[in-house]
Amino acid sequence: MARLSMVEAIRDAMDCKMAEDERVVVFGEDVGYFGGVFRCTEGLQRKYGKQRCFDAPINESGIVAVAIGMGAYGLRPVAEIQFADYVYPGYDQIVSEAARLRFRSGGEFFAPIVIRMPCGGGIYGGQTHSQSPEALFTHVSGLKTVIPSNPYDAKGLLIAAIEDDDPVIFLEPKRLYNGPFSGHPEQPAVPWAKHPLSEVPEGRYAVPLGKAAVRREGKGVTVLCYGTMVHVAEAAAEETGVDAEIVDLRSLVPLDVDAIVASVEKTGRCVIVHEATLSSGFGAELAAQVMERCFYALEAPVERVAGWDTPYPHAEEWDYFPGPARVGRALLKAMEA
Amino acid sequence: MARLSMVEAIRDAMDCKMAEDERVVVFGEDVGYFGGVFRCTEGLQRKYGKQRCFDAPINESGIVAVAIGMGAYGLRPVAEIQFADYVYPGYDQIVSEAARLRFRSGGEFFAPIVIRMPCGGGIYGGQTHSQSPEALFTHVSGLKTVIPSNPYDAKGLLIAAIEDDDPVIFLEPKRLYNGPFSGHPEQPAVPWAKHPLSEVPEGRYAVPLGKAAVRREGKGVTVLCYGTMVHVAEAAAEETGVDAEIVDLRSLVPLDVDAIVASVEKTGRCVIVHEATLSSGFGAELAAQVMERCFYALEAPVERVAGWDTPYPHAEEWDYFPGPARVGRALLKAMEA
Amino acid sequence: MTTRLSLHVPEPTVRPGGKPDFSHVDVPEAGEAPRPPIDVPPGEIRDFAYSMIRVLDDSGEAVGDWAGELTSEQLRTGLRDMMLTRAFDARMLMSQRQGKTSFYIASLGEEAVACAHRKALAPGDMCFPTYRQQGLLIAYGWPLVDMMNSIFSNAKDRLRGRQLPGLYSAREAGFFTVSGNLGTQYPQAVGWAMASAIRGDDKIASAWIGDGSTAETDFHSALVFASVYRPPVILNIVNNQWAISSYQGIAGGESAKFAARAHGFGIASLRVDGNDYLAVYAASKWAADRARADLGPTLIEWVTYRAGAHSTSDDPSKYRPKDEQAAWPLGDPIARLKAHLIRIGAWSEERMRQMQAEVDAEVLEAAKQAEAHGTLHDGPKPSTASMFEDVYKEMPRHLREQRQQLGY
Amino acid sequence: MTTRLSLHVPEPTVRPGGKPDFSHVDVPEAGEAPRPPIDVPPGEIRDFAYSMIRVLDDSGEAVGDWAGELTSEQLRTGLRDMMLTRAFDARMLMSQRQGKTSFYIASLGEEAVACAHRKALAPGDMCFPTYRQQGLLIAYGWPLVDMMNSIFSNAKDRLRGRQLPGLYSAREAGFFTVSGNLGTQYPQAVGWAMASAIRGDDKIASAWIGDGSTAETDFHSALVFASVYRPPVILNIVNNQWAISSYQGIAGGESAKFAARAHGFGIASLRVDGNDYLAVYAASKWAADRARADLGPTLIEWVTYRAGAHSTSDDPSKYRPKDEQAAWPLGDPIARLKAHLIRIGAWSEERMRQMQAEVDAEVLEAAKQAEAHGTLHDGPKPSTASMFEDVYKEMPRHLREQRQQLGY
Ligand SMILES: Cc1ncc(C[n+]2csc(CCOP(=O)(O)OP(=O)(O)O)c2C)c(N)n1
Ligand SMILES: Cc1ncc(C[n+]2csc(CCOP(=O)(O)OP(=O)(O)O)c2C)c(N)n1
Ligand SMILES: [Mg+2]
Ligand SMILES: [Mg+2]
Repeated sequence: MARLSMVEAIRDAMDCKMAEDERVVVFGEDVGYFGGVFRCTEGLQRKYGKQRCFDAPINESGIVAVAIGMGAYGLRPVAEIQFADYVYPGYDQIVSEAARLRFRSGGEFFAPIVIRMPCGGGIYGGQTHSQSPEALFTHVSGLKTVIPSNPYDAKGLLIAAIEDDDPVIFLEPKRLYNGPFSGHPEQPAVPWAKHPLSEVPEGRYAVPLGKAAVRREGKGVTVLCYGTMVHVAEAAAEETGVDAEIVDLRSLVPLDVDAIVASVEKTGRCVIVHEATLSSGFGAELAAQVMERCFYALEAPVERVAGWDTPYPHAEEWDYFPGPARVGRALLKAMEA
Repeated sequence: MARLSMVEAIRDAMDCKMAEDERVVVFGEDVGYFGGVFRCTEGLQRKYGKQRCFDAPINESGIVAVAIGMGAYGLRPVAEIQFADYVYPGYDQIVSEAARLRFRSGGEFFAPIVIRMPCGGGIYGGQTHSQSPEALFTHVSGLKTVIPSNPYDAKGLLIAAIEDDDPVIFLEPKRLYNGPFSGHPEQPAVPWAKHPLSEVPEGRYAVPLGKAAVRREGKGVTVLCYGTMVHVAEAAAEETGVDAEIVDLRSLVPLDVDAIVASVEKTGRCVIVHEATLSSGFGAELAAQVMERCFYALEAPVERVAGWDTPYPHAEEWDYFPGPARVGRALLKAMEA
Repeated sequence: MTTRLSLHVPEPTVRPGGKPDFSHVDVPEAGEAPRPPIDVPPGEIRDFAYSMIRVLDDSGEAVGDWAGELTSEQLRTGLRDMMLTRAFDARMLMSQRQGKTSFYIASLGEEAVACAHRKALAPGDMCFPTYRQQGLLIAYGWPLVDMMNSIFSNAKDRLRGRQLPGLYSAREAGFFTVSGNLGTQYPQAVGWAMASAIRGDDKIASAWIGDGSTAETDFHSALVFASVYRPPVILNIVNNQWAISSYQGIAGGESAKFAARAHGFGIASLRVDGNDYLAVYAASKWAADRARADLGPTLIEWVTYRAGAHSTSDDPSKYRPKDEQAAWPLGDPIARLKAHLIRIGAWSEERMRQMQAEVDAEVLEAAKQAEAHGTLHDGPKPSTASMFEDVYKEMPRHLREQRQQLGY
Repeated sequence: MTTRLSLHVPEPTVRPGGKPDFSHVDVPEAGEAPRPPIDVPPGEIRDFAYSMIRVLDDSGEAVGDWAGELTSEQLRTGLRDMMLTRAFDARMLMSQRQGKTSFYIASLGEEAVACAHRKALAPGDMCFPTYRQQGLLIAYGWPLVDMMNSIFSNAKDRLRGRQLPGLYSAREAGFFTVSGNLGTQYPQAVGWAMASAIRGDDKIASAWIGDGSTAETDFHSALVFASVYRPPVILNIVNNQWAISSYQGIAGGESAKFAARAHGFGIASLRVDGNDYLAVYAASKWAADRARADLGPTLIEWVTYRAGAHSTSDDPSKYRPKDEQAAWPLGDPIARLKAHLIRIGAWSEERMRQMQAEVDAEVLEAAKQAEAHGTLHDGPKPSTASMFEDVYKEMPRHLREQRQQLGY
């Protein structure tokens, strides 16, 4: 099986769907001739022509809006927002339109669109190339929100998202594009090729939306995480020796409640990790649900480890980033309680 | 003391600040000559002239943007968004700009602006005149988010917001504009005049941001709520006979953690109520914090009562609205657990 | 020497109590505007944005290059469509006052724009309307009772009580689900037209926006994407002079014509007498022909006047003189078409009275049928459980749980 | 007969490997454009958007109505500003390659726009720049070392390591905190100007945006509010032909001139040779005078060419011919001003060499000083605890708690 980086896996997913479904079109800022600032769409315009893969004006709101119109027409648009930090101008179109079309038209119109966007920090991108805005989507009824942590999932989830009839927000942790990242910037970068989950089958396969994956089994404490934090949590478990069960949620909406409940009922402890700002982050929803569903199984308060409630700073990147040290402390604290 | 409705109290706050501070300007769609679709700015243009109270183009993004520019210049703009449901086009300006100006400029520039907007349902406004988007602001570092439940607070909080040097999102539960509302649409509407909190002092006073108020003391269960839900919770406590302590948060960011902890440690039980959609709502953050801070005091899982995870429907308004019956059931459930 | 700066805040010429004054509205003679070929380069017709295409003159005659598009039979149908729309609006306003629904928005005085435009479109074309284009549905021949079911949010409402009255959806009739958010659908229409172009189809889109809403940022998105990709879309601006309480000057109409917004994008643009059924049809047809011939987008500013209140929540006497409509220089679209038909000998006062009775009866009959299926507070309703449907294609677990909590 | 529709996707005339071709760029003769009085009604100068104001002709002579604004002393200062900007950029590009910072954006080839514009502004005026207007700060005389401190995110960085390199803030210098989000500040500048007007002050604002970013919706907001309230603002569009990999046609520039965007708003508009220091100054002055005389906003399209990469993350040889800059018909701003100064006898090759050495030394000295305070990965840094400051005016409890958790 081929070993792909996350960028290649994402490209492969689009390639695969464009080849088998004429309705799939791909566009966004710099995605056409150039192939995207992260190279995710490289070669697609050459292969499928300018009518199916093209550059868009720098107008995120318009990008989402025309995707909605195309989706309602019957196409399967995959739109790229260059950085998740730049999705806000398109937020109204996502929240007021894409998410509601089906509901308000009684099913007559809907928006089968995928909005891809690189998210997260770790590349010295400063406050406008580092954000993780997932909670701003999980609060909106009618949207699905997905975030892969490895090439295998990235391809399978993106294919599932393109095939899905609902609007899907597809967040791509940019720090994982070219290799897994355990949160140790001082260590040399590792390429994906050395990671088992870079084995990506050729052709179509789907990873269903709404199914979590247990990345590491354990009995001591459940770690709920996604994206880059899966690798950070793995490192923290390794480094602390805590017998952590690491659950990679993969899809935030719909959420795999069964997997969460099963793990927390087993361990009785829970640590939630995300890179986004703590307050009202998706970790709050997870904490609330764990409390509601597993209250009597809990032996310690649910811990949240997250980005601080500040904009993402440039130079203090590694003080902001919730790395293995902070996650490790939370694991130990949860075990002590 | 004068008895004012919430509309009058809000108007009085702006009037008062415009009179004493030349830098205060008020604008928004239909707020000038006409005085606002809910009449909150009636008479201000006549009194202070077109240069200080004026109509704005229908462009929420522009409204926020020019408010930021004015605020940076040194004015104290109070901008109205006609309905909270229409704030999303202005979301980028709020999140990427107003909230970050001070941080990114090292304090050189900041946006001392207030963005007022009617929120919540109960008026058959359908999905675009009923939303409660507070959680979309509480997740954003740099913003303050405030929501009054009565005329006294509305005036005092709005004055505090205008005097505040940070951007403040000021949510006004529109169902409370002209009277308290316990969530019983079948009962005749009650005017504010009969409610003690409609007694509003003349002139300037402030209700500080970040201080909750206990609306009803009780020993059985703590109810965390705000806006319209304060009145609904009062009705539910009355109707079920549960000895509930009702905490009106008033300000979500900054949050009065001490008041919350004090009450939950006393009662050992907690029900959170908001009108906004459940998933990733502000209730999740409250639940997570209660869990983190009061875990060992909790005798029952924290319950959340909220709007369903659907758009706000028109005809099914009262099935969507979390009324006293649903809140009452949660109170009883919390007491039983 | 320094000037003291001051903020310019546009103000309408008159306010309540004042004498209506439209002397600032330039009304060119009917028939004056030439009719360019559909492949004219947009840059060559820039002056059209500063003038106005008019066909019906004051005497009721149809004159000039844009005349002669419609038979008297078609014109009589047009008259009937407009009268039916007006009767429908009147009845629904009454229903709202009777508490049968929560809210209503009429199109009084603007009926020609939607009714005549619809006739220039083909099956499969898609309109992205605002809440004031009920005329599109009515001129299409969509069942009034279906519209009313939705207004009453009753058991037969295809939208299952979810939408505010007037926010219809009728895919079959080329009528996109109306948003309560202003402007959002304008760029969606461009996307729809782009999809048609990508697929090599022959369908066109028709986007709608009000004068006030041209200020919204979505207006810009639509023009940018239309300018870049040149898809088959008609960009309609209904300039009815007012938003809610603010007049078109607050949207920039004091400084320039809305039609001229297209020029900065190289988009062809027309400005048209929107109360002239013949002019609306002819200009719409021209734009539709251009679009279908792959000649790209056309923007059209329809100049009209909102004769009624903004909605049932509004009282226009608070911000404009009560009798302003009577002074409006472009008159009333129904009266003007009627006069034309009479002048060409294709109509009479007597037939007019008959038709009025006919449309009133048709509306009454539809209302009866619809009311039998329930009104907002009375009679059959959509099922409450349906509130959880259509949020997603398949109901996810959390919504199933919530539906159960509600007892379904 | 039906046409099969197709999506038009604009494409630059050449791609890598092709021969640079700017034959589609119309370059009018210098001196041709008249200079209207500042109170000219915007509608009377619409043709300015379709032409180009140029002062320096091919022989280096300053000609026409827009010439004669600056003394040779001022021109020499201008030359130095541009050379200093270019030297600064070169050094910072090198520093980035050396790992002293994460990222850099140069303004190579566009120096005249910012440097000359700054000279037309007065103290107290406020610029709302993009990341490519470092020339504004340099022409103002702002300390290079302060700029470098921020590029290196070092201990003396007034922005405390929070911002990407190049996103300066310098209130004193009339330089608003630069956003990483494109377009957002364009309407903020309008708001700032509105505030000045509301207060009856005499300050003006200058808003900046790139050709690619005119597509953003904030561009529209700025024009709408500027059109309605007529505040004292200059709306600059720097058309350097490219966004990142997409050329200006993807922003609508294939169908129309960006300067014409103003016409739909009744805003006065100029299109100017942005590589001509004299033209940039004269047009900026004209717009500033209008603004200060309460005559309202002016939009200016500066026609220039981004000679370097978009940023240090970019490789332009992937999407355009390597030697395109040499073919750019408006030349290089430094070379042109130098030629002019030599032609009028106010400069020489020798003095040029001296000045080059001078500015290089100045930059080197500043870099030394700045580096002594640290660079991104070496030496002194801003305090980590400061990350929690300035989120709010006063640190709220939850941030105090978080700071403690981090150990401060
Ligand atoms: C985004 C948004 N902002 C504000 C509103 C409130 N609103 C509803 S209609 C209206 C006026 C619209 O005026 P115009 O575009 O001229 O359309 P008209 O009603 O005249 O047909 C306003 C401000 C809204 N529905 N959506
Ligand atoms: C809202 C937003 N979208 C996208 C980007 C990514 N981006 C940064 S610069 C750039 C190109 C801008 O081109 P232009 O406006 O022409 O300015 P120039 O770089 O040529 O000066 C893009 C797409 C961004 N910074 N902000
Ligand atoms: Mg209107
Ligand atoms: Mg550019």
